Amino acid sequence: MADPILSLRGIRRSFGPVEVLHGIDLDLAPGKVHALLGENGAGKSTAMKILAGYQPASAGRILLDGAETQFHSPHDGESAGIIMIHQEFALAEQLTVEQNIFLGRELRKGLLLDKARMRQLSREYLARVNSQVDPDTLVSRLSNSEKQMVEIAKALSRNARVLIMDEPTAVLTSREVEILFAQVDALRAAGTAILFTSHKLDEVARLADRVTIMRDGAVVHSGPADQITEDGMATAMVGREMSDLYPAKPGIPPGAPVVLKVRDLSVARYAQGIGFDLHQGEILGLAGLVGAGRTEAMEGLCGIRPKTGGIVEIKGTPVTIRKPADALAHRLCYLTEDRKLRGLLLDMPMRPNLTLQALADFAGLLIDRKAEDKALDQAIQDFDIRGSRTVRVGNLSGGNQQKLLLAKIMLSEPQILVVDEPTRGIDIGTKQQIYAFLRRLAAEGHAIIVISSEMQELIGLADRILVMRAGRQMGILSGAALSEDSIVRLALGVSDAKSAAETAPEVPA
Amino acid sequence: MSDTTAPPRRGFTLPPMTVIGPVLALVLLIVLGASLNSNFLSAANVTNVLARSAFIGIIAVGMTFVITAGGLDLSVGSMAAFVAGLMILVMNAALPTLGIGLPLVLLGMGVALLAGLCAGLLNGLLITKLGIEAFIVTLGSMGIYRSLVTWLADGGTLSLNFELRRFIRPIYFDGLFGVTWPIIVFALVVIIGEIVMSRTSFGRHAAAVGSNEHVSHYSGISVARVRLVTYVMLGLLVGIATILYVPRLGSASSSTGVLWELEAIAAVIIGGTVLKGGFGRVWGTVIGVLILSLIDNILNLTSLVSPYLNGAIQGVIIVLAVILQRGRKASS
Amino acid sequence: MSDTTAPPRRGFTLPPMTVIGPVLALVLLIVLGASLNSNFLSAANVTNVLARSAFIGIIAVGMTFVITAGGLDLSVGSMAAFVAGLMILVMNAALPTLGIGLPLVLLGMGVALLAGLCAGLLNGLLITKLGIEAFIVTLGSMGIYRSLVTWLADGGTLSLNFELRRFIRPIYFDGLFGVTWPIIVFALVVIIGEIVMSRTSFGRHAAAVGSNEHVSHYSGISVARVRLVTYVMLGLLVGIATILYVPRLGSASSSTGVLWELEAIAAVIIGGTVLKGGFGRVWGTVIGVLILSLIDNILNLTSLVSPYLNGAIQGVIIVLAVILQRGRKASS
Amino acid sequence: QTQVIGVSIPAATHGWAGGMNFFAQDAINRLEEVYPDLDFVLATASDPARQVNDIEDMVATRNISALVVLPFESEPLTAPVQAVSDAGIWVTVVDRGLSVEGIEDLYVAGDNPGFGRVSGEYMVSAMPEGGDIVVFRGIASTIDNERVDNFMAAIEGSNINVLAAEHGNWNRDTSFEVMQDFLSRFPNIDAVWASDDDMALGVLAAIEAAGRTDIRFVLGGAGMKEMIARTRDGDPMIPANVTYPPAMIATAIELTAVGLTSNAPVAGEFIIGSVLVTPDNAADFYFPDSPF
Ligand SMILES: Nc1ncnc2c1ncn2[C@@H]1O[C@H](COP(=O)(O)OP(=O)(O)OP(=O)(O)O)[C@@H](O)[C@H]1O
Ligand SMILES: Nc1ncnc2c1ncn2[C@@H]1O[C@H](COP(=O)(O)OP(=O)(O)OP(=O)(O)O)[C@@H](O)[C@H]1O
Ligand SMILES: [Mg+2]
Ligand SMILES: [Mg+2]
Repeated sequence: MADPILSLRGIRRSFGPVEVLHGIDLDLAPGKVHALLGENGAGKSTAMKILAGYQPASAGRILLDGAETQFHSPHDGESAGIIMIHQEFALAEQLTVEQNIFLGRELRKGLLLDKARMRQLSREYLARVNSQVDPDTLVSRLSNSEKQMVEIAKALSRNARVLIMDEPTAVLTSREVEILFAQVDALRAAGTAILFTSHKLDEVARLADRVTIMRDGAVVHSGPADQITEDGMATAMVGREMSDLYPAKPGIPPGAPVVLKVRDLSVARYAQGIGFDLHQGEILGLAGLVGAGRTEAMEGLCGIRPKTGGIVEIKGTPVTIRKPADALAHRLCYLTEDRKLRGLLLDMPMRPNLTLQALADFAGLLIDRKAEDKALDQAIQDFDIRGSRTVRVGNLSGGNQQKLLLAKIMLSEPQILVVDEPTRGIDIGTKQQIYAFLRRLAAEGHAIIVISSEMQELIGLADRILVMRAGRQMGILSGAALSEDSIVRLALGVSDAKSAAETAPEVPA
Repeated sequence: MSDTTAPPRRGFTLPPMTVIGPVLALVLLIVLGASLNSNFLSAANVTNVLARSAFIGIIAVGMTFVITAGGLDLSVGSMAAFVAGLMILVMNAALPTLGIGLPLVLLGMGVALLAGLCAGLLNGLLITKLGIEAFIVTLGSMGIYRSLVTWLADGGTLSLNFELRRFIRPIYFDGLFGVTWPIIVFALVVIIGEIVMSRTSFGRHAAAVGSNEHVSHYSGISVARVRLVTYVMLGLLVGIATILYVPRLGSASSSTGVLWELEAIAAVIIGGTVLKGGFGRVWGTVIGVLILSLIDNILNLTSLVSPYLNGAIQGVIIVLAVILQRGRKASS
Repeated sequence: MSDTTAPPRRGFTLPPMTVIGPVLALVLLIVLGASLNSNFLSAANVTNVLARSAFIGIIAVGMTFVITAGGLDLSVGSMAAFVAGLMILVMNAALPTLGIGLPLVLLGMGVALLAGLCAGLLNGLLITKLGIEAFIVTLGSMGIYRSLVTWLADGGTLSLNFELRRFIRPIYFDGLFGVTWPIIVFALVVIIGEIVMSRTSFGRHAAAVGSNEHVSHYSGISVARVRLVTYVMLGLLVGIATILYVPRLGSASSSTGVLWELEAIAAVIIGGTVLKGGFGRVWGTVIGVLILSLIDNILNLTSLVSPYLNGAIQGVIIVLAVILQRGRKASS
Repeated sequence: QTQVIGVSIPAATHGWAGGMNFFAQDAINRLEEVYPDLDFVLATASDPARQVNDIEDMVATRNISALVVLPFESEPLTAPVQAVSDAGIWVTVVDRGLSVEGIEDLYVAGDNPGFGRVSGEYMVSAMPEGGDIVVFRGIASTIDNERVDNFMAAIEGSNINVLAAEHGNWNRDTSFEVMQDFLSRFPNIDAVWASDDDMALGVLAAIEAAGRTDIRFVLGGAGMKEMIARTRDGDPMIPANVTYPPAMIATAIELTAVGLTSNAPVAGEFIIGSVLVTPDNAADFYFPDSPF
């Protein structure tokens, strides 16, 4: 192996009294892709931030080209050719794409900015990742995946010696993942050292030259990627044997009542004519490419954004849902895909976040803090949330935030649950638990809609899958038709819908 | 459960600087006052300071909610002047019919509360329904109420009928067990405010709305309603403050309540509430109000500096009080 | 990429309401003024309005940067009074030595610029180094400067030596090609401000810092430095405004510049800059300043309403101007 | 044993108040030299409620034996000052009378109605054939109303026509701008009643800048020393002034000190009438050391 460009030696890191990294060693070699794996909260993001100069280490050494070095700021890291793509978006929402791409290193012509050139270059960088986003769009107007592609474009534009990517694929669809991987391959060939994390082990197997696995702040395995299987990775991460990822599907019991009936649901600009029946005990998947309007359709259903038409019946009774509280009153809950901006109050600790939506259950005249604490204990246990209770949740690891969000939604005891990308950023062990948990909920008589951009997840979990394309419902797949191929065909609009799927809305059996 | 989940810490630890900071500043001021003048801690002086803090204090409690929910209200000073003017006008007008007595006083109180409520509602509706910055709406209504009271008073002073003033004077100057009414009402408002802020759903929702509107909306909270209620509450509290104010001076004019808004906002921030919203504490606001009142009081206790420089001393102490609170730059 | 990513729209589209709103409000006011009084559009009146807008306008341009970068400055009005007082004192004191002439004027200007710069630097350092809310720091310094000028003037008015006043009057009243100096300087400040805001890295960094500190920090921008520079800039511009102000009446007192801060902030927001930071536009601020000046001017040119109600009309127009800008509630 | 005299006055928010602040401070400095066993507390307030606070503090913590108060406004100060008087403390009221008679031991005052009347009478005499004038008002307050009402009464029946009246708030800048707008609005203005010398200065600057020659004169008021000097020197634009001396506060403090320390009878009323200042008598009203 060539000499590493960047190495960590015995790195420790504490937040207050809690030490989260207990002496990490890591080597990044040129032309190699290194995968860093571990459970949520294992310390991956923290290690990466130390590598790139975003956070100081409490102890230990960083070696750059074999010489000990210290990064006092991300700027130092960047000067040394180390670029990082964050797990959380590091884009200023009120600025345009172009302004973000060149933030802190604007091109100038004399004293003034060379806007034309920056716009031109932005377009080129975006084109490298096949993104058609206009450089003059405000970042706040982009969808999550578009933001991520902008981040990637921004990072690629900086000609890094070391590229660090913290869960770059979590918000991407498979097509975008392919685009990213092509770029990574090119960088590897050009001699860049690459470190990335992902909870999608197939991606790791496909891309990585070397794998390092962390558990509870320590490295438990490090070695060439071809010497460890996906199962091996999972086992090393979780610390126990993994059984099947997806729970068994019992199938919708015949004669199960329809709990949610939707006809002609439309949400201006985003979705038209969505209609389906959701049975008790069923998990309905919602597939489509990014921007297909799944999120917006379901937000319209749950009263979060105005819907422009459609009939909704819950348990046979027509209901009007104009605001989220109406939906909650019918015990229809929505778990957002965007935990940072729409899911959690990042500046508050766990307790108020957990009970925010179900606060009425904890408050007569006054809030019962003891009951809240008990609920939090329970949630921490049920969802295996790791991190300090007193810290602001913005400082929790990404996966643990997602678990907290799930716990928050579940506290409202939904009868009908819509979960949007529920396992985004969740480690494989917990994913398995969440799948089992969703299936158990269904078995207990709840009805669930799962939106996911991970095709495998939908196929593994859902009883039926509704596919959307450009705001329209293309069909509902079930039984043997539940295959990646047929979903993709519908999502791309290349198949004759009727041959692959039932036409919707179908008449319940 | 992993070992990084720190158990809630037990045992004694010093509360953080953000908590002791304002308290410490207050204590320092009290020590300073007591060392400068032996009458400083006399019952009379303490009563004076507390009673006069009541107006701003009651308003500042309302302001704490507004700011916590991510809003701002620059109009409270003029609103108080306007409400006071209206209350005086109505009481004077009803005097011939009702005669001096409890019904008239109750009428006056009712008018004050109603006017405050409406004024708050108006601010709140413009802000939440039309989605205009609170700063602009309340800057506008500040001008409007100030003009209206000048106009009602025809450029001069609106005065309560003299006999009537005698009759309602006790509302400011008398009390129960030696504690005057303004202090009692202030204390009640603070206690209720603290409970509402820290122990009820509404307080939680206000902080949530101030912290992140989207998250609140997704969690089924009606963001507009919570905001609106904070403004209405503030309006009502301005009404209550006015009810205590009118008996004290018996008049209202265009100079009534000038700059109360800045004082109330300063008290809220000195108390540790975050100006951008998302976190508020009522008890802190009380400390802030007391600090501001004590500065004036202490400056009157001594003739150390030219009165021209009073403003400078106030400015320095306000900044120092907040520096104390921060300890050092919040490492963000 | 997916086909739903709307392509950037080409061809002619009406600019959004946030852009035409303030312009529309200004045009409406101008039409109103012209229809109420035939002298409204006379060269003399236009010159008057523009020249008197210059002080607030120049300060408001600086305020645009401060607010865009996520700050606020309540002290500019008192700072202007203090700088003016200092400038007058120094010029009077140096008169015997230097005699009336250009050197003395240059000295005065230098003092004003330096004092403004230092005052801005002080605000900025307290805010960035100690991490105290801008609201509190500048509320404090507002009191401090106001006190200082009262103290310098011994409670009264500081007046420039009479002969000297004659000598520097042209700085306000004369100009080039019939355009007076305040208008020329204002125009220059606006043009440079607009260029700096929209065409230089500094403008971008200011917006980035106001939008998201962390991201800016991560991008290698020194957040504290950018913020500090905005305050220093504002201080310098206050100095420039003062240089134009002193020649007008040749005096400064504790009533100089009262409420300029609110007017400047209002102008900035009417112009479309976001109070919480992250987005600012200098040309909008100019429109805001002109709207505010025109309201006063039109009220003086007509006797439609009781002068007591001027404040109310101002308030209503300010709110209306912003409503126009929003069109409807920003669907967030 | 030392006795304490409390002095409570409005803060210096405009020229006249600034002068009054100066004279108060000056009198105190002087009297502290003269009477070693007298102590003074001076408090300036920015609004009536604050002034009441100041007075409460003086009573509660400084054990004052006498209070000299220039009420911010009459109404709100009446009851608090009455309470001071009821506590057996000597009360001297300056300038603005309280709304209940007989509270104060000593009353030293200017004459606001007289101020308006003298100004009005001068206008009539200066323009016997009548003419168009504009009127500048002060900060909206009772004083301002008294002055303006009596001015109007005094010019009633003459041919003087008030084109417009607007608030200049006793402020030079505001008055400058208002006058600029008046000049745009009215092609002919014969004279200006600026009613205050600060406002007159703003008005004069605006007239000068506009180069207008139709305005024959500007009548200010309160006797600022620069303006008195210009009258004295025969400036045709400033042919007269009407006094309202801010130094009355010094008189009041001195009388109070005398009353406390001696048996001289100082109780009663001292009304300092508003006098018309013309080039003939201007020298008598020029005080070079005053800041106002
Ligand atoms: N600023 C902080 N303050 C306190 N604790 C922190 C802070 N940042 C991280 N932590 C804690 O450090 C631990 C490791 O977090 P880290 O983000 O590195 O995990 P991770 O491996 O990236 O997990 P995930 O897969 O969920 O992203 C967590 O317990 C987290 O709560
Ligand atoms: N906050 C927003 N403001 C404006 N437009 C948005 C916003 N969020 C998303 N969009 C746009 O809405 C469209 C659909 O959004 P989104 O990508 O969330 O759809 P989706 O089908 O839910 O896909 P996915 O769930 O995979 O992200 C996209 O074109 C996106 O640009
Ligand atoms: Mg992470
Ligand atoms: Mg989505």
